[in-house]
Amino acid sequence: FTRPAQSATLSGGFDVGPGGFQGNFNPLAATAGFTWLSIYFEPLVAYDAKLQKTVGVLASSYEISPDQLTYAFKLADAKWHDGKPFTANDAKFTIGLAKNAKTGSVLAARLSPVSAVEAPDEHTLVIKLSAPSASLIDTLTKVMMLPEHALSSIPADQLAKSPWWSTSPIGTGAFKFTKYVNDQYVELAANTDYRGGKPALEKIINRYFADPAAAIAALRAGEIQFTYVDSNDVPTFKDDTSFQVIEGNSFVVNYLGFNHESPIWKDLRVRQAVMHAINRDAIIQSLYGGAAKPANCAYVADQLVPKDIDPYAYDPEKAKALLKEAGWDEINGGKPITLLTYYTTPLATNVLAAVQAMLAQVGINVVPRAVDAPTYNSIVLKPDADISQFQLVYAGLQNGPDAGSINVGLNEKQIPPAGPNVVRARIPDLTAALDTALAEPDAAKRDERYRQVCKVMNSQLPWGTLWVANRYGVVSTKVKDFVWTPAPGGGPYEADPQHWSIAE
Amino acid sequence: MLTFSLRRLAIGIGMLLALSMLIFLLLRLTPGDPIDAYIDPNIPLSPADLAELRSRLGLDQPLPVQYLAWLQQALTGNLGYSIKRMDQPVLGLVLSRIGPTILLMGTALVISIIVGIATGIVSAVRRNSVTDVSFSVLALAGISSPAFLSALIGLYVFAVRLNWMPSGGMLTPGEPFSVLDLLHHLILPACLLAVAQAALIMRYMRASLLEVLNQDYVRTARAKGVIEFWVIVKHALRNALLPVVTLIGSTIGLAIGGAIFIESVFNWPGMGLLLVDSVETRDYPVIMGATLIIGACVIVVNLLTDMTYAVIDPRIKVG
Amino acid sequence: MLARTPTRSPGPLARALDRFLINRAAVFGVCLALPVLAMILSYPLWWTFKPNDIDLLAMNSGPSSKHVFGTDGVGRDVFARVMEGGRISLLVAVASTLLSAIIGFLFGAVSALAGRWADAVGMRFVDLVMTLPPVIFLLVLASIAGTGIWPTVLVISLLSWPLLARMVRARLLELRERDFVIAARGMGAGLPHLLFRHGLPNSIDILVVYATLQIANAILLEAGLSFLGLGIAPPAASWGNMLNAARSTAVLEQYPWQWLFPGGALILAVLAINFIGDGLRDAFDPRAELN
Amino acid sequence: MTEPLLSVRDLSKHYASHGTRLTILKDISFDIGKGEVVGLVGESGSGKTTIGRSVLRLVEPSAGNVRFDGVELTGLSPSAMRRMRPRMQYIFQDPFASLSPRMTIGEILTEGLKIQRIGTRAERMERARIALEQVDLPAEAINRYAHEFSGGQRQRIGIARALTLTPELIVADEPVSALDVSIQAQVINLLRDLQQQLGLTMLFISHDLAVVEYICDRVIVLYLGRIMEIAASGDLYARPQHPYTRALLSAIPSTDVGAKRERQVLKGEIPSPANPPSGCVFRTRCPHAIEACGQAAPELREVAPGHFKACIRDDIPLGAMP
Amino acid sequence: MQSAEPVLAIQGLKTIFRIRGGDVTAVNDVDLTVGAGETVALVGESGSGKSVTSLSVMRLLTRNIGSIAAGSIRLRRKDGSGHDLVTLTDEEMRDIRGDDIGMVFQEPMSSLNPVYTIGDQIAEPIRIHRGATRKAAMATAVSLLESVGIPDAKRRAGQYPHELSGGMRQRATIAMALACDPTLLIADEPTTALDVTIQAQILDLLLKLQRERGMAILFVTHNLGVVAQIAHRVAVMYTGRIVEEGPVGEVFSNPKHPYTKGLLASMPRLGDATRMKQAGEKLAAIPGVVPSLVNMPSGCTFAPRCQFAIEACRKAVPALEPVGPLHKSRCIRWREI
Ligand SMILES: Nc1ncnc2c1ncn2[C@@H]1O[C@H](COP(=O)(O)OP(=O)(O)OP(=O)(O)O)[C@@H](O)[C@H]1O
Ligand SMILES: Nc1ncnc2c1ncn2[C@@H]1O[C@H](COP(=O)(O)OP(=O)(O)OP(=O)(O)O)[C@@H](O)[C@H]1O
Ligand SMILES: [Mg+2]
Ligand SMILES: [Mg+2]
Repeated sequence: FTRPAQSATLSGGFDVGPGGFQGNFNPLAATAGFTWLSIYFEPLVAYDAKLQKTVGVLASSYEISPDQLTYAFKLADAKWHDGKPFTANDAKFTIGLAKNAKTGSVLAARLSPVSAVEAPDEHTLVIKLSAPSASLIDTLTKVMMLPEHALSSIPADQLAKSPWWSTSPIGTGAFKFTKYVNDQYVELAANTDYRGGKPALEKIINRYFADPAAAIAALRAGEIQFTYVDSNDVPTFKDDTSFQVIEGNSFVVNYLGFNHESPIWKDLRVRQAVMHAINRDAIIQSLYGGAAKPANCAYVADQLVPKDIDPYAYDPEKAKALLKEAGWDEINGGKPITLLTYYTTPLATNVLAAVQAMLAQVGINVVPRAVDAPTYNSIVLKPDADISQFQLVYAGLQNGPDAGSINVGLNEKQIPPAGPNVVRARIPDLTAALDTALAEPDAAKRDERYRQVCKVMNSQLPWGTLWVANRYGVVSTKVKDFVWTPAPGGGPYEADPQHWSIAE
Repeated sequence: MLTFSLRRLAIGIGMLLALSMLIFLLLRLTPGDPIDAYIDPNIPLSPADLAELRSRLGLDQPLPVQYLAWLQQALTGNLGYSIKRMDQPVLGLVLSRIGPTILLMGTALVISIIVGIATGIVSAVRRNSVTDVSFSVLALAGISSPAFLSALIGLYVFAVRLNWMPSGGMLTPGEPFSVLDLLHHLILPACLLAVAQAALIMRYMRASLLEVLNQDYVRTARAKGVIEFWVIVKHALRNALLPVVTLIGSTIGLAIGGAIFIESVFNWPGMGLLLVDSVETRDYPVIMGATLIIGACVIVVNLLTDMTYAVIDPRIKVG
Repeated sequence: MLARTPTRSPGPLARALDRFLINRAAVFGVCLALPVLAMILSYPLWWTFKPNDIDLLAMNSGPSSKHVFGTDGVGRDVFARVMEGGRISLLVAVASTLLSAIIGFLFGAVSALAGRWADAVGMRFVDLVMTLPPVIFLLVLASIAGTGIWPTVLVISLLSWPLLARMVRARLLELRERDFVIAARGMGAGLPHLLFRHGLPNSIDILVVYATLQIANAILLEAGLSFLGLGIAPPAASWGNMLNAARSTAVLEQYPWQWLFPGGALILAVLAINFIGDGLRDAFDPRAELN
Repeated sequence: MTEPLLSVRDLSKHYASHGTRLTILKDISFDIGKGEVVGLVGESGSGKTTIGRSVLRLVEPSAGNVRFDGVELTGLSPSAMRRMRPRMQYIFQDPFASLSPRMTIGEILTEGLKIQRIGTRAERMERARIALEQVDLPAEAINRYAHEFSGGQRQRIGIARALTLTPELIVADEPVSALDVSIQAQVINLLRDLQQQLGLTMLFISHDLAVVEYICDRVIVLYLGRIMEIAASGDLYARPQHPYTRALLSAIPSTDVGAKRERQVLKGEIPSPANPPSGCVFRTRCPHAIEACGQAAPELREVAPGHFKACIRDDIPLGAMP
Repeated sequence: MQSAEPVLAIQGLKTIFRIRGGDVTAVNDVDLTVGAGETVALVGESGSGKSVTSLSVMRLLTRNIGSIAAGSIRLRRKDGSGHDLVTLTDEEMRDIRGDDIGMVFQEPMSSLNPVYTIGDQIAEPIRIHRGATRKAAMATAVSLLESVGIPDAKRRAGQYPHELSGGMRQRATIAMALACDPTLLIADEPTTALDVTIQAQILDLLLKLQRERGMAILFVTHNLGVVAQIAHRVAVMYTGRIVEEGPVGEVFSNPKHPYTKGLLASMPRLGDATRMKQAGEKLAAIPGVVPSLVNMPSGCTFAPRCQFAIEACRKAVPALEPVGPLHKSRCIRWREI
C-alpha cells in the first residue's frame, strides 16, 4: 500500500479534549469542542489566541452602554456557506434559540439576563439586559451563529433531533462541512468565498479516537498531523524534531474539595493541615514533569493573585501540629475518608496515589475512589447528598478566561440543587466577595475584586487548591501558521484556520 | 420447520421483552442518569433547566410509566433518539454500528475458524507429537493473554513501529471508498481478535475430533479401505464439528456485543464502542436499543446455529 | 474373589489424582503455580518495599538491584506491586469462582432435579442472562456495584454462573435417569439427598474443571474491568490495573517494566492454571473411569 | 386366589414426543400373589421396563392404578409414598450404571436406610454386612468402590442394596442380561435362592425365555405395550397359545445341534408406538392374521384355566408354523 | 466343503496392548483357519479376545496402543494370490479391507456414520475399490440393499441410519461389508444387540448369502445357540487363547475342555428349565470370575475356576492338543472330561 498524498489536507484529533464530546454537531448543546465547531461555525465574538481579550468575529465591533444593559453589535459582511448573506436577523434568531431551553441549549441559563434582542437593520444587533452581567460576552463567544433560513422551519423542541447538524450544517466559517462518516471522522472543505480570504488548506479532517494511545499512534504514524495529548505522553515527542509540542495554560484549577457539611473539615486548621501535608512542588516536578503551577486560590493569572497570600508550603510537621491542635484523633481517628473523583486518567491516578501517601504521613487516611462523570454528578449534586460518600473530592473547575466562572463552585447561593457548589461551601466572606466581583460593571476594577476573592479563598480554604496544570497539543512541524490553544471548554478563540497550511 | 421457526420466534420475542425489562431495571439502578452525564461543572445549568431536560426525557415519571412509554414507542419500531447525540435516532445509530461490527467479527471469525479448525485437526491427528504440543501451548498462551494488552502491543508494533498498518479507524479519512483500503484497516484488528478465538476453536476441535476418532463408524470407514485422509475429512470431521459449531455459535452471539478492547484501541466504529460510550453517558435509549438489537441478533444466531446443526447432522430435526 | 488385591482401595478422586499426576503439562502447571503462589503469599516477610510506598525521587526507574522490577510512575516498587496485585487478583479470582460455582451449581442442580417447572423457569432465566450482551451487563453491573474487591467479585460471579448452571444441569439431567439415582428415588430420596449425595459428587469433575478455568478467566476479566476503569481501583494494586498503565504510550514504550512484569505474571499464572485445568479435565474424563 | 400382593389394573402410559403421542403401555392388567414370581417377556421397546417402573411409581402412569398390599399407590402423597418405598425394591439391568461410582459399597448399601432414617450408623453398617453375606460377597467389600468389582459381583451388590430395606416385592429388570454366560448362572441361582429363603414376591423382567422358564411361576408376554398372553410358565412353554409367543419361542437358537427344529422367522419388525397398527398390534407380523384382526383390539381372555391370551383365533393348531 | 487352501489361516497370532504399567497380551498363540464357504465361530466371554483377533486380521488396531507381536495371518485374495497380512504395507492393507475382507460390527447404530445416507455408505467401498462412478455405485448399493432383504431399497438408500430400525441397520452394514464381494466376511457379534426375532432374521440372511456367494465367514459371538445354528466349526476362547476347537456338533455334544463344558451346562435350556425347577435343580454355574489381563494366573488360566484342576495345571500353559480328528482342546485332563 502506498499512502495517498494528502498535501492540502490537515487531519487531526481536534475534538478530543478535556470533556470533549465526540460527534456532537449541535453547538447549542455543546459543552465543549468549540475549537472544532468554530472552524465552520462562527460566534459574534471570540477570545484572542492568548485568551486575554475578546475580539469580534462575526461582529466587526460592539459597544456596551455605560449602564451595562445594552450591547450593540456591528455585524460583518459575511455569507453563509450556501451563499445567502448573514444578517442581524440570523443573529437574533440564534440568540433566541440559545435562550430557549426547549432547543436543548445549554446556554439558556447563562443568557437569562437577556431581556430583548433587536435587529434594527441588517448589520446591527442590539441585545438588552435586565441586569448587568459581567459574563455575557464570555457566554456569547460560545453562541455559534446559525442560519435562520435553514432552521426556522424546525420547531424548537425538534431542533436537537434534526439530522441537519450532522448532514448539511451551514455556517459562515473558513471551512464548509462536507461529510461525517459515522464515528470515524468529519471532513470540512475550504470555503473559497470566506471573507477572511481563501483558506490555504483544501480540507480539514477531524478524526475521532476512543483511546488516547490510538491518537498518538496515528500521529506518530503520520496519519494525522495534530492531536491533543496528556501531559505524561509529552516526553514521547519532546526530542522528536518532526513534532512540535504546544503548551498552554489549562485555566483549570485542580482542588481537593472539602465537603463542608462533613464535621471533619469544620475546623479550618484541619483544612490547613491538608494543604501543608501535600508536597505540591514534588508532585508538579515529578508527575507533571514541571508542567503545572501551584495554585493557592482558584486563580493563577498574575493580575488576579495578590502577592501576600499564604503559599501553604510543604510542612508535614506543621500539618501534624495543626491536626493535633484541632484534635484530629477525636474528629476522625483513623477512619478512611473517601476521596471521590471523576478523573480516571493514568496521571490523575498517580497524583491521587501520591496525595494519599502524603496525607497518610500526617495521619489523614484517605482512599481514592474514581467513578465516571455521571456517577460523580449523581453523588455530589443530589440535594440531600450522602456526606459519607464524598467527604473529599478531587476535581477541577475552570477559572478563565472569564474569572467569574469560578463563582458557581463556591458561592453559597449555588449549593445544590441551585448550582454546582458541590462542596457546599458556606463562607459568607467568600460569597460576598464573589457577589461583589460579579456585580462590578467596571472591567478595570474587576481584577481587584477578584484578587479579594482569591484572598478569602486562600485564608478560608473552601477548597484545598492544588495547582493549575498545563495542557498540550502536538502538531507536526509540517503544519504552518497553526494556532491552537488549550482553551478551557474547548474554545473558541481566534484561530484563523484560513491561514493554516501544510508543507509538502 | 415453519412451526419450529414460529415457535422460536415467539420465544425470541418473549425473551426480548424480558431482556428489555431487565436492562431497563438495571439501568435505573446505575448511579447517575443521562442528565448527570450531560452536566459540565463549568457550564452550570439552572435547576429549572435540569428539571426541564429531565421531564423532556420523561425521567421524572415513575419507572413503570417510563418503561411502558418506551415499550409503546418501541413496538412501533421507534427506538427513540440518543440523549447524548440528540440528532441521531437510536435505530440508525445502532444499525450503523452493526455493519462494522459484523465486518470485523466476521473477518476475525473466518480467520479463526480456518486457523482453529486446521490446527485442531493437525493436533488431533498427530496427537502428542511436537506439533500438537506446540499448537496446544500456543493456543493456551493465546487464551491466557488479556485482549487489551495484545491490542495495545499489536497497535504499537504494527502501526507505530513497523508502520505496516494504519493505526485505526475503518477507512482512510478523506479518501474515496475502496475495498483495499478497508481491508488494510481491517486486517490487524481482525487478526488480533482472531487469536484467542482461534485458540479456543483449536482446542475444541482437537478434543472433539479425538473423541470422534474413537467412534465405531470411523473404524467402519477404515474397514472399508477408505484412505486415512478421507477417514478424517469425510467421516470424522463432519461429526466432530458439532461441538465446534456450538462454540462458534455462542461466541458469535457474544461477539456481536462487541470486542470493546479491540474496538476502542483500533477505533473501530462498532457496537462495543457504542455501548461503552453510551453506558458512560447513561444514554438510556441507545443502551436499550442496542441491547434489543444485539439480543435479537443473538437469538437469530442461535436459531442459525440450530439450523446448521441440522445441516451437519441429519439426526437433529429442526421441528 | 475380589478383582484386585485387598489393600486399601483408591476412591474416584484418588484415581483422578493419579491420572492427573501422569499428565506432564498439568504437573508443569502446578510446578509453575505453586512457587508463584508461595512468593505472592509470603512476600511481605522478605521484601523490603511496600506496594504503596511512593518515592517521587525514584519514579520510573528501570529494574536495578534495589528495585528488581523497577519502579512505577510514582516511584512505587513494581515487584512489591506485582506481588500485592497477585494477591488481590487471585483473591478476586478465587472468591468470584467460588461464588459463581455455588450459584451455578445450585441453579443448575435444582433445575435438573426439582421437576419440570423449576427447570423451565430456571433455564429461561439462564437464557435471559446469557442473551444479555456481556459488555452491557458488565458495564452496567460494574457501575452499579462500583469498584473494589467485593464489587468486582460480584460482577465477575454474576457474569459467569450461567455457563456452569447449564453444564451442571446437562450433567444432572443425564444423571437423573441413571440407574443408581433411580434406585435412590426408589428408596424414597428427596431433593436434598439427590442434590448433595448424588448431584454434587457426580458434578465434582465439572466443578473442579470449571473452577480452575474460571480462575484463569476471572483474572483476565478483572484485568479487562480495570482497563475500563472499573474493577480494582488504584492505588490498590491488581495485575489488571497495573497493566492499565500500558495505555499511556510513554509507559508502553519507555517504561516497559511497568507493564511487562505484571503482564508476564498474569499470563504465567493464567497459563499455569489453564494447564492445570486441562490436566484436571483429562483426569476427570468419564471415559477414563471405565477402565 | 387370596388377595394378591400386587394388582395392576388398566395401566397405560403415554409420552409426548415432537407433537406426536406415543402409546407405550395400553390397558395392562395383572396380579402377583404373595411369594409368586411372575416373568415379563417381550422384545426390546415393548414396555417391560416401563411396567416395572410404573409399578413402583418411578414412572408416573398416565392412567390405571396399582394396588400394593391393599394400598392404592397411584395417588398416594409423596410422603406416604416415601413410607411405602422400603417395601418394594428394584434391581437393575446394567450392573455398571446402577452403582454410583463415587460411593463405597458401604455407602451404597446404607443409602436406603439413611434415606428412611432407619437405625444408627453402626446398625446400618451391620445391616449392610448382613446383606453382603446374603449375596455371598466378602465383608471387606464394604470399603471398596464399585469399579473394583466384576459385573457379576456388582450385580450381587445391586441385589444386596435392594435387600437392605427388607422389601416384600422386588422388580428385577433383566438382572442377568448384561452378564457373561458363565456368570449368569451364578446370579440366577442366587436370586432364586434368595427368593425362596425370604419368600419374596418378584416381577422378573427378561427377554431370555429360558431364564424366565427356569425362575418364574407365571409368565406375561408383552408386545408393543400390550399383553399378548399370560400363563403358568410350564403351561406357556408346553402349549403356547398366541402366535407371537410361538414365534418368540421358535426364534430362540438352541445349542442342540442335532435336532434342527422347524423355525419360524417372523417377517418385519416391531411397529413404532407412534402409530401402532389398528386392532391387534401383532397382526402386521402375524402369519395367521386375518381381516378381522384389524377390526378391534382383541380382549385378553381365558382359554384354559389360568391361561389367558389376546388373540381372536383359536383355530391355529400347535404345530402350524409355516 | 473346504477347498485345499483355506481363505484365512491365522498362525501363532499374538496381539499386545501397551497400557500404563507395561504390555498386556490380549490375544496369545491363536491358530485358526477358515475355508471358503465355511463359517467358523469364535466364542468366549467378554474380554476373551474375540474382537481383538478379528481386528488383528483387519489390522485395525490403533497403532500406538495395540499391535501384532507375533504370528502370521495368511489371506487368499479373490485373484487366488496369498498374502501374509501382518507384513503388508498400510496401502496394500487398505486395498484388501472392504474388498477381499468385509466386516460387520456389533453395534449397528454406532458403526454407521450418522451423517451420511445408507446408500452413500454402501456405495463408498465400491467407489474406492472398483472405481465406480457415484451413480453406478449407488445403483449397486440399491441392489445390495435388496439382496439383504430391505424392502423399498431405493428409498431406504436415501435415508440416514437413525431413520432405520436396528434390524435394518444391521442389514445395511452387512450389505456394506458385502459390497465388493469379499472372500472373507468377519462378523463381530452381528446379532448381539438385536432382539431374538430379528436375530433369527439376520442369521437366516447370513446363511442365505453364504449359500449364494460361497464366502468364508468368521463369526464372533458369545451366544452358543447362535453358534449351533450358523457355524460349521467353533473355536472357544478364554483369556486370549483358543481353548477348544472343532466341528460344532462334536464340540457341543462332546466338549473336551472344562470351560466349554461349563458354559454349555450353565445355560438353562428352553423346555428343560421347567423340569429343573420342579426338581429343584440348580444351574451348573462356573464359579469365580474371569481373571483380568494384567493379573493372569500362571499355567492354565482357567485352572482357578476349574473343578478338574490339578497341580500340573498351574505349572505350564497346556498345548492345544488334538482330541479327535478335527477336534482340539487345550486341557491336560481332556481325557477325564
Ligand atoms: N421418557 C421417555 N420418552 C419417550 N419415550 C420413552 C421414554 N421412556 C421410554 N420410552 C419408550 O417407551 C418404549 C418402552 O420402553 P421400555 O424401556 O419400557 O422397553 P423395554 O421393554 O424395557 O425394552 P428393553 O428390552 O430395550 O429394555 C420404548 O419404545 C421407549 O423408546
Ligand atoms: N484399546 C485397548 N487397550 C487395552 N486393552 C484392550 C484394548 N482393547 C481391548 N483390550 C483388552 O483386550 C482384551 C480382549 O478384548 P476383546 O475386545 O477382544 O474382547 P471380546 O472377546 O471381543 O469381548 P466382548 O464380548 O466384550 O466384545 C480385553 O481384556 C480388553 O480389556
Ligand atoms: Mg428395559
Ligand atoms: Mg468384542
